[in-house]
Order: sequence, then structure tokens, then C-alpha cells
Amino acid sequence: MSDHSHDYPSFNHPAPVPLLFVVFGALIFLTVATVVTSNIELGEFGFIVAMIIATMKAFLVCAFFMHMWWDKGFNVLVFFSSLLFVSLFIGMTLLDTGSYKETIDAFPTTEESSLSTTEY
Amino acid sequence: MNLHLPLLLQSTNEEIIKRVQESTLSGTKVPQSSIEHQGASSFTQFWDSSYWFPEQASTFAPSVDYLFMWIFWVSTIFFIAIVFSMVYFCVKYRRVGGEINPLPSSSHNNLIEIAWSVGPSVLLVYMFFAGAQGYFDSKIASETSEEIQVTASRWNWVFTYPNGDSSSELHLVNGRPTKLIMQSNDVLHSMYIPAFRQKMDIVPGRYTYAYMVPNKTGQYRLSCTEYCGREHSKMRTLAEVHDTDAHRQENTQWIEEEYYPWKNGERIYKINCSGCHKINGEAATGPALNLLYSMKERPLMDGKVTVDEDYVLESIWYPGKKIVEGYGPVSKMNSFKGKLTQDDVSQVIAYLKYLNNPADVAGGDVESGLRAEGGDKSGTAGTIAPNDKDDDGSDET
Amino acid sequence: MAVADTTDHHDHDHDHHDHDPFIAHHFDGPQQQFDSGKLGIWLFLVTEVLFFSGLFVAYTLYRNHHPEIFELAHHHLDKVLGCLNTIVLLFSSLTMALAVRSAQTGKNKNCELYTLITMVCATIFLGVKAVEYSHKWDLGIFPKYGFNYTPGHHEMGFLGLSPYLIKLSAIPALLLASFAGASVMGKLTDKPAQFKFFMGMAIMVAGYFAGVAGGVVYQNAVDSGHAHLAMSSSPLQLHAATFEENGQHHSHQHSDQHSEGQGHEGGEEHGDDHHDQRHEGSGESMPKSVGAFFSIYYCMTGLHAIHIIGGIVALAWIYYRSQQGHWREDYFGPVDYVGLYWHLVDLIWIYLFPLLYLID
Amino acid sequence: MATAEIRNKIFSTPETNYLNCTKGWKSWAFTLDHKRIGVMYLVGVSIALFLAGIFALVLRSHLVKFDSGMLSYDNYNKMFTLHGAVMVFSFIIPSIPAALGNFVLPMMLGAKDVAFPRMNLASFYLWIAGTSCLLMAILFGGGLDTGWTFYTPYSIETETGVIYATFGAFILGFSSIFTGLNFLVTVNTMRSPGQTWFKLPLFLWSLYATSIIQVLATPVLGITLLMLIAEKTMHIGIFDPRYGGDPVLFQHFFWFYSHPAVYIMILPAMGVISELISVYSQKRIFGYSFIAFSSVAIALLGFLVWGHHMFTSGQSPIVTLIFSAITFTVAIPSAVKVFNWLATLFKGSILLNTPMLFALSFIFLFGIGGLTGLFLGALSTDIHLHDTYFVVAHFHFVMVGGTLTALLGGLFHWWPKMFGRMYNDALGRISCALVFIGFNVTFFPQFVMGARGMPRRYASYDPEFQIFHQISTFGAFVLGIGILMAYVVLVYAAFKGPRCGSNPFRAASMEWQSSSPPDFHNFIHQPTMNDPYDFDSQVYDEELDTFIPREFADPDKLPARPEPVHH
Repeated sequence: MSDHSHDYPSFNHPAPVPLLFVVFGALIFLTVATVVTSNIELGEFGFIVAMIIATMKAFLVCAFFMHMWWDKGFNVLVFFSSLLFVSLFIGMTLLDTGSYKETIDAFPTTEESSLSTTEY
Repeated sequence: MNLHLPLLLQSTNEEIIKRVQESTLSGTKVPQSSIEHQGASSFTQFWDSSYWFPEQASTFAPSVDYLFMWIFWVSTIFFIAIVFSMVYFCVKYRRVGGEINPLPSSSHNNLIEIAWSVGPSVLLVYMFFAGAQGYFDSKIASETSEEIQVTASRWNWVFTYPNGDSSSELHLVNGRPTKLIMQSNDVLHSMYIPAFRQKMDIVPGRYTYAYMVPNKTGQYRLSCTEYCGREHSKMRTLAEVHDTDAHRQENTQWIEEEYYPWKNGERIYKINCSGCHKINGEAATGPALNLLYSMKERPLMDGKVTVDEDYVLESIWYPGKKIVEGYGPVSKMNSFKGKLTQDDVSQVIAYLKYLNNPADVAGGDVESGLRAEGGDKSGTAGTIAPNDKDDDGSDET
Repeated sequence: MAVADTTDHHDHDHDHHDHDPFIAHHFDGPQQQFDSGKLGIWLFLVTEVLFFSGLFVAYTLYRNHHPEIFELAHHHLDKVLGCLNTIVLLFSSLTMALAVRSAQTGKNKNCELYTLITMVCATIFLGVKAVEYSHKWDLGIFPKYGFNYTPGHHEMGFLGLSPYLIKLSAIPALLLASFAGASVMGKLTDKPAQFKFFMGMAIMVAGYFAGVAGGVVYQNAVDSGHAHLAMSSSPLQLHAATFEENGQHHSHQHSDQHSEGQGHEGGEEHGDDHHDQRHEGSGESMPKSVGAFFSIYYCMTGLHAIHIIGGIVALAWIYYRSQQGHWREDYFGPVDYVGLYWHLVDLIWIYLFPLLYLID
Repeated sequence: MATAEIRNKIFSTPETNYLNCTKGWKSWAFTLDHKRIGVMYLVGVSIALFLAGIFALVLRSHLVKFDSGMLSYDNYNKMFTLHGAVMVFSFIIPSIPAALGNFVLPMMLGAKDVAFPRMNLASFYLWIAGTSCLLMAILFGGGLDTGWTFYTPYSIETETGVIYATFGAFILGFSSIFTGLNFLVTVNTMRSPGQTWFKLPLFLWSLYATSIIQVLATPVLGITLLMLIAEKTMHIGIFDPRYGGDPVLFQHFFWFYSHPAVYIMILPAMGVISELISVYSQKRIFGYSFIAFSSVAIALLGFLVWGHHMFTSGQSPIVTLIFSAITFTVAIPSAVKVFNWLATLFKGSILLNTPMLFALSFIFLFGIGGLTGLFLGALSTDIHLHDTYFVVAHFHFVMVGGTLTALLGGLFHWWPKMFGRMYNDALGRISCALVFIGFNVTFFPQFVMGARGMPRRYASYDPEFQIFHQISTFGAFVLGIGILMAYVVLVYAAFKGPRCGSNPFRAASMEWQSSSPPDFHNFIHQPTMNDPYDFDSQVYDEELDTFIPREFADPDKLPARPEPVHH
């Protein structure tokens, strides 16, 4: 592309069209790949594979469709810091609920328990 | 604002005692000791832990009080230092005559900053470890603890003991490690015994546990501290520590020498109904129950109904169907279908009839003798026995 | 007190920018405006990520604590439709990126076209989703409380379609009619801008019906021809076999009640019946706890669909401004911001798809 | 050097200013001017304050007797819920950032407006919509009796207006996000040339830290409340134990927002105090960078401690331990701030006017509030004190003693800038004394009650606590009168007070380089960027009877700069 020969304002970085199509192709490929791998019995590993593929797709979308590749470092930092807080949220909550899960499982389920199921 | 001053003076101890007695009869349980305790502790000095805390009645209490007072002193020293220097600077460096003349002084000093960040943290580390230690002490139950089942529901407590007895106050034996296994029938509750420095939420859908070793006989407050709805503040009862098992049993055992349906009905009433339905003629969330069998017909929101067994059963199983005049338009009551069997309801009905006239039901006259006995006991020991407290206003007073 | 100065203070306001309509007065220039907007939209995306995080936490917890429920439940999600929707969304992301590029290079016509394609993809996605939802509701697959799976049950409405699908499609149909009407009005009253804009809107809404049509054709094929083949391995099907026939009528009524939004009050008695019946009929069959998966499924995909609808509204605004020829090499911010939002919606779907549809 | 004519034009009281440049209600309702939005926000949050304050007085009156029948239990429960919900969501969270911050923030940057003025106005209207929705719970929902925390499963079961209220809080959350997002972008992209991060006034650092929390935490409240509404209407079985949900999970969700929200409430107050202490001591703030970073540290640590609201909730012991440990770390940055304020007072030239007295009250009250937090952070004492009046007193010391005092101090400080008129300082000081005394009388007895085992949210209580409740109620009325008096002094000043100059207090941050009240575009002349704590940059001008920047002063009368201090 001849984008860079053109005199754009400094904040304007149009993405090259062929690159966008290549990224789209890769995304479709990964989508098909994740469906295919989900049909193979991988056990626990299957979940990890699915997440790795999803993260690869997310990377492609972020980097090229969302122009992160050309964006300011601060904006990228802002966006990824959100993931830090999400993981904190998930991590601590999971740690806690995981440790008292047994007490919930031990409790009679709704149908059997004396918990009132009528509206109060 | 002056409006409240006379009130402050007005509330003499006697008056409070009188009102406590009244309120005790209307369903709230207050340890007798707390009335006297009030006078004593108000005049204790605030630097003594007994100023801040109710008496210590469990093995955890001393460590909690110790840590509290420790933090109290650390905080007080810091606070006095802060306020003293603030006031001192404000007086010494105050602006006089509108002339602005700050003295030359430094505006940053990393050494000082680090010193006053790191210095106090040492104290914080101690607080954390002492707190954590006390916490784990109160969380780890001894192998030999006695297990008491606690069922909380709006707005009642039921404590069931290993021998199958149950009561609406918690009765413990002095020095015996005890594990409370708690469940809730409806919403969140929290079991709090200030004298034991112990508190634990009761979460519906799972069991939670509280552990304690009482070490002083007496009566203590037990309250719900997790907001649970209308009569949250009435969800108070007693925790009583007895010196021997035998003494406890006197309080937890329901007199079983002769079985009469109405007595079981009374027990069912206390566990399930007493939160909303009074038996002293007062209207609460729901209508009072002692008058029910004195009427032939009861006025409803629309029309009337004949008071009979079918009506009572229907009202308990399907509360929304017939709503008593003045309690509508929608019933606030839970359905007890699935919770109370028809047999249970029959016993409740026997109790309702007993409330109207003891002579109507089998064994109704037995009660008077027992009551006299119970009254004597509570008179001498200064306690309130569970089977003769809030039944009706006409008794004893 | 000082002498009041009476000269006009506002002279200096007119110093810079020469009334450029697209540069707000409080910014120093296009660069500052663009940087502000860009940081603003990234921060907005941060709030969106955290907004969805609550549902991801719920998902993680329930999957972690009850993997068997997820194992059992996800078979009811159709991988083919899910994959189709993923591809549609990815394609819309591509066209969105191309729209941004067109705006950056000042090609308003291209931007208009790409925006329209993006919107059509979005409505196709919603159409397919509507088919998925209504198909589940037909089978009594509701969130936890109303969950009452009744295999093989289909209520036929108009044209043999699910009554739920017809209800869901009412608003798009209304929109299609009014947009088409407005477009025709524009033509008749000789307002080309109105004609063009509403024509685009009508095409956009038409995408929904394309999605519905595709989804229904696929679903019917699965239900009739390959039903046994496709579902025979499903644990749901096996469990469901133990379901008693007589339970079905009641349970359907019950779920119907709920779909009409009276779950809270009207459902009281039904709730009781429903529970009793479950005791009689289900035995060890599909536990009601499976509903937990669908609770999370509906919350996640529902919230995602709401974001898609929000995105469509934003895209319609971009579409309008493209038709007005607003974009320049130094002013394309709005397209870029909406684009970032749209890609985020896509990103979330990229994770939702394997998490919900592809559980081993 | 500027001529007298230019000086007069820039710094004298202008004929037209942001208040009177356009007229009619529409010019306010549709304004995009951050100053007008700030003033409207101020009016709004003040109404919310008085409404919730009246609820509080009703509550306290009810509690005068241990078995008082003044309110039914239901009404008592509704009162404390509405008091809490309106105070938290409609008053404290938007108070300092949205009212004072909106007015001051762009001017401190030398900017004409915030980055997104439309979003700013939208934030205000969302505030109105959210607050109305919250109050609709009273009109159409029969009140709200869940406590402001909306704990499940009670909030799912109760028939009161939970859906109205949660929806209202949801909308208020968006209002808060809009303000925070706007401030973050404004501070990032619209600083004056030469205004580096370390030349920002500390109020902006604290607003920046607050905004980080608003943007990161508030969305979680949004989704939590949406899930609660879904739980209530569709029974999705995530929070409701009757359908296999987990009530403790709700508490995690709720406190993931609401603990950081506590810092949304206190951080801006700390920023205000940093400004006041420094200006009224006429001394460079001590340890600028430590105060600045402690704001950010508090904001970030605030996300790691939410579990300390759940020590007795059935949370697992290991998580409890982690949360307790991190909780203690928050004490450090808070203490650093207090020590630095004290060091700023040292050798200053301290003017004890109304705003300064409020600032000093803040240090006193926040000191108590902060130190009592230690009792609640330590596990074994928290088990005893949790959900008692000790906790009630603790957070009122922080939020009322802290935030409300700082808000009033900030209002007295910036009032001359906002309205160009001076208040009666003597009356202002009396109001401060009333607030200070009333506050302590109200809440100190509650510490004792709490430690002795008086649970919170009780409509009737054991008679041994009656005397404490009576003292507390007495204090509450004094506090109410003090706040009312402060407002009367301010409102009277806004209309009838004597005119004052552009910079009567010799403050050095940029907002004081505008006229009082400011021009519609904030600055008639682009202000010169200078150090916000270099008070020698401002010199007294006799003709204008106010302080003006040194470069505008008459060179003949220019006082010499004192020798800079070396360390």
C-alpha cells in the first residue's frame, strides 16, 4: 500500500488492506480449528487449548483490527490493566468459594431441603 | 435538641427495670444480669477493658480483649501525638495580624517519610498476627466438642442438643467445648454472643460452624447481627451457661412425663409461629393467636369464616387464601406446607384451644402445677426457665 | 475593590480553529481531540470488560464447582449455529476495520458501504440468536427457576414457527416496516438524504430476517432429518427418556407463564405444582441444577446481544455521518471509537463461543 | 510586565461571568459548562444530603427509647436503608468529585472545560434519573428494607421496591463512571503546556486516583445489580440459595465494588485537605510525591481488601487471612498523608479561618476513623465488633467526619471563586464548631455501645444501651444544626456576601488566576503555569485588594522573593 507515502496527520495510521484480510483469514482458520479440536477428546487439556486459541484470536483482533499495534503505549496499558483486575476478581472469589464448596455440596439440594420454595 | 435532656434524667434504673420486665413478657429476652451490669460498667474507667466489653465468659474472650486494649493504647498514643502536634502547631504558628510569614523549612525529607511509613508497620504486623492467632483459635474445634444444631429462621432460634432435646435459648455447660452447627431456614442470620466474643453468619444453603468454650456460668445475650427483616431486632435470646449437665437438662428437656398434644403444639408454635403471632392479644405481623378459639367466626378482608380445624390447617398451609381483616391485601406469611404435617397442625390446634381455655384440652390443668414450680425456681435462681416465660401476660405479674 | 472592566472579554474566543465544526472549542486542535477521544473509548472498553467480568466470574465458579452440569447442558447448544455466528461476527469486524480505514483515508462512500455491511452482519447474528433462543424456549430450557426440559416438544405457531420466535421478531418487523416507509416517504417528498439513510436502515433490519430464515431452515433440517443422529449421543436425551408423558402438559404451561414475565407473582402456585411434579416424574432424570448453566448462558449471551444492539445504534449514527461526508484525514475519531467498541463486542464473543458451545 | 489596564481586565470582578453570561432555565439545563454542571451537582447532592439527613434524625429520634414505638419495625428498617442508600449512592460518591471536582478540575489544569462536556451533562442527568429511581422505591415500591447492601437472599424475597432501588443504583453507577472517565481523560490530555504530572495540585492526584476506582470498580456494581434484578425476576439461581445459588458470592460481587467505593468517598476528601492545609499554612505541602503516590496506592490497594467486610460471613479462613493482611497495608498510605499534613503545618503561617478549621477537624475525625479501622482489620477483634455499632461509628467517622467535613471545608475554600462573594467567617467557624462537637457526641458513644455488643440495624435494643443512644441522638441534632448553619452561611454569602477579589487566600494553583466568579471560558487570559505550592508566586495588589501572579504585578511595587530553602 502507498499509505505511508501519503501525508496523514501524525495520529492517523490507516491499516494496510491486505493485512486486514490476512488477519481475517487467520481468524476464520482459528475458529475452524477450535471447533475441530473441541470434537477431539482431550479432557482437561481441551479447555486450555480452546482458551489458547481464543486468546490468539483476541490478540489478532486487538493488535490489528483495534490498531493497538500502532496505538500509544498508555492506551494499551489501560486496556490490559482491566484484565489484571478481572483476574484478581476471579482469582480471589474462586479461591474462597472453592474452599467452602464442600459445605454447599453437603447441604441438601433445593428439592429436598427445608428451604421454603414459596415466595415470601 | 434540649428536648431529650429530661429523657436522659428520667430513665432511672427502676423505671428501666420495670420496662424490661414488661418487654420480657412481650417476647424479648434480656438477661437479668445486664440490668445491674449497666450501672456498674458505666462508671468503670475507659482504660479498663471492662469499660468497653461485656463480661468475659469464654476462653477466647481474654485474648480478644487483650488485643483490643493493645490496639486501643497504640491508637491512643498515635492519636494524642497527632492531635497534640496539630494543636500545638496551630497555636504556635498561627497567623497574627494578617502578616504571612512562614518560617523557612524543608518541604520534603525522604528519610522521615520512610521512617514514618515503616515504623508503624511493625505495630501493624503484630496486630495482624495477634488477630489471626485469636481467629484461628476460635475456628478450630476440639475433637471432643459437643455438637449443638442451630436452626435460625425469621425470627426464631432453635437449638437442638445431642440427646434430642431442643430449646429456644442456648444452654451450655461450663467448661465444655461446644461446636454449633448452624443452618438457616430462610435468609442470612448471624449468631452473636458478645460475652463469648463469638460471631458467625448463618448462610442458607450450607452449614456454618461456631466454636466456643464457655468458662463462666450465667446468662448472656445472644443476638442476630445479620439484618434479616422486620423483627431482626427481636431475634434475641439467651445463652445460658450451667455448671452441670443435669442443670442444663432441666432447662432443655420438655417435660415428657405425660404426653399431651397441646404441649407439643406449644413447642411447634414457639419454633415456627412466635415471630409473627403473639399470644397476649397484641397484633404483630400477624394476628394474635390466643383469641382465635374464643370466636366462632372471624372477619376476613372479604367476608367471614367459621373458626374450625379446616380453617386453621388452610391458614397454615395456604396463608394467602383467607386473610384476616386488617392484614391484607396480600398475606405476609410463608406457606408451611411441607414443613408442618397435618399431625403437627393438630397439635398446634390443641395448643390454640388451650390458650383459650386450659380446661378444654386434655392435660390442660397439669400446667398450673408446673408453672408454680418453674416460677419458684426462677425466683430463687434469678433465671427465666424456658417453659414459662412469654406465654401470656396474665401469668405471674 | 477594583474598577470593573467593561471591555468585551470574548474577543479571544474567536482566535483559533476558525469555527471548524468538528473540533470542539475546548480542545487545542484535532490531535488533542483525537487523543482524548481515543483514551476515553479505551477507558470505556475497560468498564465494559469489567462489566462482563461479573458474568465470567459466575461462569468460572459454576463450571469449576459443577463441571458435570456444564458437560450435560452444553450439548443443547448447537455448535454449527454458534460457529456460523462467530464467522459472521468476525466478518463484521473485518468490514468495521475497513470502514475505519476508509474514514481515515477520507473515503466517505466506502465507509458508508462497509458500515452497512457491518450492521447487516450484526442483525444476521441477532436473527440466528433469536432462532437459538426460541428453539430452547420451545423445549422448556429456561433459566434456573423455569427450567423444565421437555424433549421433542414443539408448539407450532404461524407458518409452523415457534410462537416465541414470532414474538421476538415483532419489533424487527415493525422497524423494517417503518424504515421502509420512511425511505419511500423520502423518495416521494424528494428528500434524497432521508431516502438513502432509511433505505440503509431497512436493509440493515432485513439482515435479521435473513438470519432467522437461515437459522430456521437449519434447525428444521436438524429436527426432522437428523434429530436422532444428532442427538442420540446427548446425555440429555437419555435422561429425558425417563420423563413421564403426563408431566409435559403441565410443565409447558408453567414455562409459558414465565416467559410472559409473570414469574414472580403469578408463578406462586405453579411453582408448587411444578416442584411436586418434579418429585413424582423426574426421579434421577435431568437435575434441575442444569438450569444453572442456562442461567449463565442467557445472562452472558443476552448481555452480549444488548451490546450488539447498542453497537447497531452507534453504527447507524456512523452510517448517517458517512452519508453526510463528514470524515476527513484529520477527523475520523467517531468511526474509530465505534470501531473499537465493535471489536470489543467481537472479542467477548470470541471467548463466549468456546466457553459456552465447545465444552468437552 | 503587564500594565494596570491588563491587570484590571484579567483579575477584577467581571460584569459578565459564567453565572450571568446567559439567562433562563434552558441556559442551565442544557449547559455544557463544567462550572454550571458543578453548581447544579452541588445543589443536587445537597438536597440528597438533607433528605438522607432527615432520615437519620428520624432514626435517631426513634432510638431514644429502647422499646420505642415511634416507628414500626418495618418503617425503621426502611428508614435506615434509605438513609444509607441515598447517602452512599446519591450523596457521598458524587459529592466532592462531581460537585467540587467538576468546578475546579479543568481550571486547575488551565483548560476551558473537561474533555467530554456532553458526557459531563449526561452524568448529571443520570444522577437525577438514578436518584429519582431510588426515591421511586418509596413512592411505588413501598420503601426499601434491605439495607443499602442489598444482601441476598433477603433482597430477593422482600416485597419492597428492590427493583426500583437497584435500577436507581445501577444508573447512579453510570453517572459515576462518566464523571470518572471524563476526569481521567481530562487530566491526561488537557494539562497546560509545562504542567507535568508533578506540577498537578494534589487535589487532582486524588481525583485521578478516585476516577481510576470509579472506572474499574463501578461496572462490577452494575453487573451485580443487573444479576440481582435477574435473580429477582427470573430466579437465575446464582445468588439465591433456594435455586442452588450462593449468597456469599453476592457479597463478593457487592464488595468488589463497594470497598473501593469507600475510597471513592474518602480520597477526594484527602485531596481537598491537602490543598487547604497547604494554602492556609502558606507553606509548600510537605512530601508532595509521597502524598501523590499514597493516593494511587490507596486506590490500588483498595481493590485487594474487599473481603474484610466478610470475615464472619462464611468466607473461608485462608481468604480471610489474606484480606486481613492486605487490609493493614492500607493503613500505611493513609498514615503517610496525615503525617505529611502535620509536617506542612510545622513552621507555617496558619490562618484559622472556616475552611482551615474544617480541615483540622478532618484530621481529628479521620484520625479516629482510621485508627478504629485497625480494630476491625485485626481478625479476632473484628469477629466481636463486626455488624455492631462499633462498625457504624467507624465508617461514620470516616465518611461524615472525613468526607462531609472536607466537602464543607472545600466549599468554604472555593466559594469565593464560585460566586465571587465572601462568607461571614465568624458564623462559618461557629458552624464548624457545631459540626465538630455534634459529630463527636453522636458517634463516640456508638463505639462503646458496639464494643459492648449492640448490633447494628436494631429497631429495639437492650435497655443497658439506652443512655448511649440518647447521647448519640442529642449529638445528631447538634450535628444537623451545624450542617444546616454552614449551608445557610454559604447560601447567604452566594447572594448577599461582600464582593471579593480573584484570589483572596493567596492560593497558587491555576484556578485562582481566573476572575471571581470566573469567565464563561474560565480564563480571560491563558494562565501562566506555575508550581501550585509556590505561594511566593502570588503577590498582593492593593488596587485590586487581592493576590495576583507575580508576572502581572507592578514591577515598582514587587516584593522581593524570599530566599529559597535548601535541604
